[in-house]
Amino acid sequence: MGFLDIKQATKSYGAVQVLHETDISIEEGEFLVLVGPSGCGKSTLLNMIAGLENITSGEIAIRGKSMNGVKPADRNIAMVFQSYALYPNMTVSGNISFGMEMHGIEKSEREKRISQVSDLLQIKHLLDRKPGQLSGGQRQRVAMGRALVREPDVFLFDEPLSNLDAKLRVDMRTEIKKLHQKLGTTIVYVTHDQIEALTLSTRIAVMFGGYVQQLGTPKEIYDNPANMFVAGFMGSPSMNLFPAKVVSENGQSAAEVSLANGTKASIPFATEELASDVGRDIILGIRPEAITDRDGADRNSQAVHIVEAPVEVTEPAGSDTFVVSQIGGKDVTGRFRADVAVNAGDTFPFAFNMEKAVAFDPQSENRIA
Amino acid sequence: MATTHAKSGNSIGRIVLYTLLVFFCIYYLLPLYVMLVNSLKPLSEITAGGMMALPQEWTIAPWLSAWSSAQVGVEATGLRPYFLNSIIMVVPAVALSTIVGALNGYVLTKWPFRGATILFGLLLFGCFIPFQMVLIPMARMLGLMGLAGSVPGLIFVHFVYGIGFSTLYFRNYYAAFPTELVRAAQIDGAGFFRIFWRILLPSSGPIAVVCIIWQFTNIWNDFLFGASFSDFDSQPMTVALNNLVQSSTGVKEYNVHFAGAIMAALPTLLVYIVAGRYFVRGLMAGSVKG
Amino acid sequence: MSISETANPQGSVVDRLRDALPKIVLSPTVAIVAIFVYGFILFTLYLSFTDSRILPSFGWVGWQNYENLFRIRAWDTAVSNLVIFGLLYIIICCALGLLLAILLDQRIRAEGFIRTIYLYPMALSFIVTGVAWKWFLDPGIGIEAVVQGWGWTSFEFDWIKNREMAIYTIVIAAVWQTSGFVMAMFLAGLRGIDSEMMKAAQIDGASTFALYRRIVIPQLRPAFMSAFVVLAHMAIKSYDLVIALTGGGPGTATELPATFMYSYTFTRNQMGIGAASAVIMLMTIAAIIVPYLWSELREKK
Amino acid sequence: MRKLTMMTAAAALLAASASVKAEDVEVLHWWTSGGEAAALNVLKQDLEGQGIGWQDMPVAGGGGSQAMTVLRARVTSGNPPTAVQMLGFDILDWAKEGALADLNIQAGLEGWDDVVPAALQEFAKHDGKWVSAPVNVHSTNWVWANKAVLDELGIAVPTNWDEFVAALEKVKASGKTAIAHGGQPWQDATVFDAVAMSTGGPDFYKKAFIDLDEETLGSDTMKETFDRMAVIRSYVDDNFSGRDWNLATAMVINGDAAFQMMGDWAKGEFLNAGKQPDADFLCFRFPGTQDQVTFNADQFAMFAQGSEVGKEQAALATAILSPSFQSAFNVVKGSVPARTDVSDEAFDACGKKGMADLKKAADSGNLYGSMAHGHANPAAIKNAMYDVITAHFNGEYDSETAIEELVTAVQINK
Repeated sequence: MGFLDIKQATKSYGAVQVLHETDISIEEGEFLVLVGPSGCGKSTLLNMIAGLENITSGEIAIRGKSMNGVKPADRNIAMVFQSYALYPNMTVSGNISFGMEMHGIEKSEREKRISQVSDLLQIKHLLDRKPGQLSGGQRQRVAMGRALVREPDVFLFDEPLSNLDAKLRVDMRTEIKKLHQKLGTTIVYVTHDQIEALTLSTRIAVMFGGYVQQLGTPKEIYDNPANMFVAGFMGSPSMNLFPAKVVSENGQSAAEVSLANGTKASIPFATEELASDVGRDIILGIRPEAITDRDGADRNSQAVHIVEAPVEVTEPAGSDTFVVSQIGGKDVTGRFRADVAVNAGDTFPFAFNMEKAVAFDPQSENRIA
Repeated sequence: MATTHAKSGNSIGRIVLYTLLVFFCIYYLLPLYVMLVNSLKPLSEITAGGMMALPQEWTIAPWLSAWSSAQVGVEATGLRPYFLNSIIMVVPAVALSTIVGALNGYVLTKWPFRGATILFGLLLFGCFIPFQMVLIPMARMLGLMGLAGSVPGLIFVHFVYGIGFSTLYFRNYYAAFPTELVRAAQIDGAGFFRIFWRILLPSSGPIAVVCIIWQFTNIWNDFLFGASFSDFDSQPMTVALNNLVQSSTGVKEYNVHFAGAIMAALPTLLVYIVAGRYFVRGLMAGSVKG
Repeated sequence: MSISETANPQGSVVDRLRDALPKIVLSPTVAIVAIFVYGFILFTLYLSFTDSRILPSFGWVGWQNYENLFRIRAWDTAVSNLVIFGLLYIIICCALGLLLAILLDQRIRAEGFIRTIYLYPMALSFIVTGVAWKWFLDPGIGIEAVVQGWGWTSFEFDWIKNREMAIYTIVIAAVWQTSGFVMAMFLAGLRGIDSEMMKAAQIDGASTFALYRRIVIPQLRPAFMSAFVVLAHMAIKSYDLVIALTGGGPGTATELPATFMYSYTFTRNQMGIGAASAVIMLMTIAAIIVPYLWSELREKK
Repeated sequence: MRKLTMMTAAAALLAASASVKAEDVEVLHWWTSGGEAAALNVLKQDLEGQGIGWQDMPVAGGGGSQAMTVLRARVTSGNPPTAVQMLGFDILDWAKEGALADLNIQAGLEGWDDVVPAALQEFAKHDGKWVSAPVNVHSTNWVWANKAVLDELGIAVPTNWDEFVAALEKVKASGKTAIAHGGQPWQDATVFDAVAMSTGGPDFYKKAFIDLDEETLGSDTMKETFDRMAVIRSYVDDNFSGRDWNLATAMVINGDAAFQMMGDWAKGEFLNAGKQPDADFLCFRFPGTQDQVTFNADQFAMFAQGSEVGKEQAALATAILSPSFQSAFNVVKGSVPARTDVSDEAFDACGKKGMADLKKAADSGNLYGSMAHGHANPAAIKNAMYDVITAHFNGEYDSETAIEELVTAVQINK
């Protein structure tokens, strides 16, 4: 039993099931990110943990205690909302102390805690202002302060950074991470931004269509996506997914792909997991950073293979140059060193690091190797 | 702002604009002008004709008469005693219907349940019921409740038929109020009423103004309920004004009638003038967003 | 979001009360509306099938009241008047309200002052303004006499005395009362429109006219809808207005269903027929309002 | 109907004991003009002299119809006023509901049966019981004329229809308005009453409006009546619609018009304008109705508070019928006393004439309830007749259509 246990939890609105049997368990101090596109059920799940939505069936427990039917205020949780949900009619300190006031905490204690939290978040000078007078970043801090001051068992974050501009978002992301490391509290964090998910979390639940597609550490999710959805959703630029056929070449199983110039190329797999599947159509998944120019290839890899492929577009991005070629009718992006001399229209050697390649079944879309 | 495109450079356009605005001002002010001017004339000037003319001889006697000595019943009391009757009826009725409307709007938007929308529709349809129709059954109900011919009875009636619109106003306003705030307050441990009182109500100023103006105007100006459900000692202003204006025989003292009419309308006028500038803001904040 | 439904079989009574609180708060309203609106409607429906005259009576007479109702010419007049009056009133109020709102929206001086002038008639009941209006419209002492006094002797404005035209004078006075309110609604709608969109349209080269017609007015739909509800409500309930201005005359030329219902129920001691007319009136209202409510409320779900 | 009445009466009993102190009277009426209120004040002081408080509940408007609406609400809510000003058939309707108190004891003591004209008693008694106390008799078939205008044009008081038309023609030729009239249904009907009486005589009048005989209503005489209404319309100025009666009276007072057909309450307007009867203005019966009086009478009905009439109600009824009040009130109001034995000393010329006419008509069986004022048939029929008369007067119907519609109106509302 973990610190936060979600057991077979479902949610239906009438006949429509928006969250299917979900099992998640995390330990104290973990940072769980629920990530997925909008409508995947992640916010619903968060609201269920908060007690803002009832559970249709199953159970949610914190510290081993079932939370079903316990009202939000009694779950010892705190939540930071997307819009921050600061009470517009109260000052910053009023906002921060409201929850404590509701829980009957004495005034002196409230003031002490407000002082601590405002020090921690550097918002001391804002305490007497109204939310309307604050900038986006300041509101964000106040919203966190309001959550922190409650000293809850679990922090819930509902897309807290999505209303900030890009720069601030990165700064606040770092700040949240620091805060988590410093305080060691348990956090459940909802976002649709996979980078936030990867950077912040100790555990990620990728959700889609009301199902948890995969639950794992950021590395597991990134390297070994359970299915094509997870593979495509996590990582930026996202994983290249293109059709291939398992063939046997020189006694070694390989992926045969068709190139834009009409020729076929076969790339040997790093393992023999698919040796018995010769002739099978698969979807090959390989991240851009595993497709490089010859010199940029991972020197530790045992399975780098060169494919001469026509270059369609090059996208210099400063530190790297993204090079796109059509393979199996799909755009496949490789991440080349910035100073590689490659132009659109060239046929150029692409180095595939097959140790990083994964294969999916085209029908079930699940990973098979 | 929609105003940004208006160029103030086009002077012919501005002249046309202001001419139109002034023209409409005249259209709206004329009846009041006629009433005011004629309330300050002696009766002989009125009967001599020239309703648009300014008084040749200014007098405030009609106002004094309407206030304290005009005949509205057996006693020549003027409208004075009825003013208080109206106030003690209107204030609680407006307050009640506004508060309940606010609570209803709060429940319907922030604590919705199955059928809430249909319920709201049914509530709204109630706004359209003709008051003449409810007179007799309402009288019966008031009798059964022991509220017949009393101020609480009148307050109750106005409250009942005020709920529809006040709920409409607050519901539309609260629909635009961020639900996340309510959720945040729940997590903070605030209960149903506390959330309403501490979170929603302090932000309800604009719509409350709209609702209060609406209710105040309607209730203050009501005659039918006021006449039918009051008692000899609780007749509101409108009934007295009606008695003043509609007297069956005898000389019609038009100047006193006009003075009385303006007097009876003063509280509502005052509400519009004082709260009018919040009115558009209030409408903007909610009720026209639909 | 429906905490209220959080099923909790183990919950204490207090908890369950707490969960039911929103419904408890709403229940008085529900009860009141059930009795004082729908109960009364049913009661009226029942009365319309009885021989009630001076007071409610419970002798069943079937459809007789309805048959009589449709034999009464004044009822036809009342219904057709409501159509004329209702349509003109709503259309003119909306048009004038919109025009005034647009005029006021041109960054003019003393906006607040002018707005109050446009708005104030809403504050007055026709018990108050009725006499003034009657005078105005009276050709002997009103506008006609004044304009003729200015030397335009052929000027005629005797609509209130003219059977064909009297209903239009009712429209004039009604528009006077409510158009300012409609203006306020539209003004609020205008102020709510995103200014960036206005800028974009200007950069696209839209003239002021095109700007309003193509960009602004279509976005005022919610304001139109709210105005429609308020105006329809006013049109149907117009009673004071007619009584104060014409008393239904000349003849029965300005009879409206509301005045008809009142006079049959109370003045003429024909409560059964009065109830029948109320039922027809309610059904008409329902036919207009219910589809509207339906579309508006369903959309928002 | 009975059940509800019982309920109502029981509720009334309950509420009456609760809300009004036993010794006070709450009086619902629509007399709010200065003169009327002064007249009522006589009554009020009389009662206060006996230790009975007066709680005033005035609701003006629509010739009492507003007050009747309020009454309906008050009775339905079980909180009826003690006494209510009422007219004609309303009294009988309420009496049928069993809502009114029996005043027979007072009537017997004071001998009302002997002093109140029989035609009036029909509206004050139900089932042989007195249920209301008549205050006055208004006669409605008066013509008011500006004497100066008549003298100037050499017009004598007309005594029949043809003379009247000739007189009207003379006035019209002089450029003045012949008839001052206010186009409101009840005013149209007031004229119609007189014209019908003049055209068809009392029997016709009774058959048509009191007995509601459909043949009479559809007869040629009725058509003739409507034709004469059209003639009268041609002598009315074009601006008549909706005009209040007192404004029409003012036209006569100011000499802009020669005649007005109106009840005796118009006299107050002349007197208020400082005019003298016979010197400045004339009052005479509508030509052709010199012997008849059509009337309406204001009465006060007492609402039942149980088996017996309340002490204060009895006192009020007695006070109303007392000769001193009858005289004092009617001098002010312009009407004549409901008792025919009151001294005419305090009355002016028109008042004296009215009292004499009333007594004569009552004695000779020429006193008829006015259709226009709800003393010939019930409100439903009266108003339906208004509709037809007004529609015809405004040119909506021709005379042929009018008599057809009149018959239909009676059929529907009978």
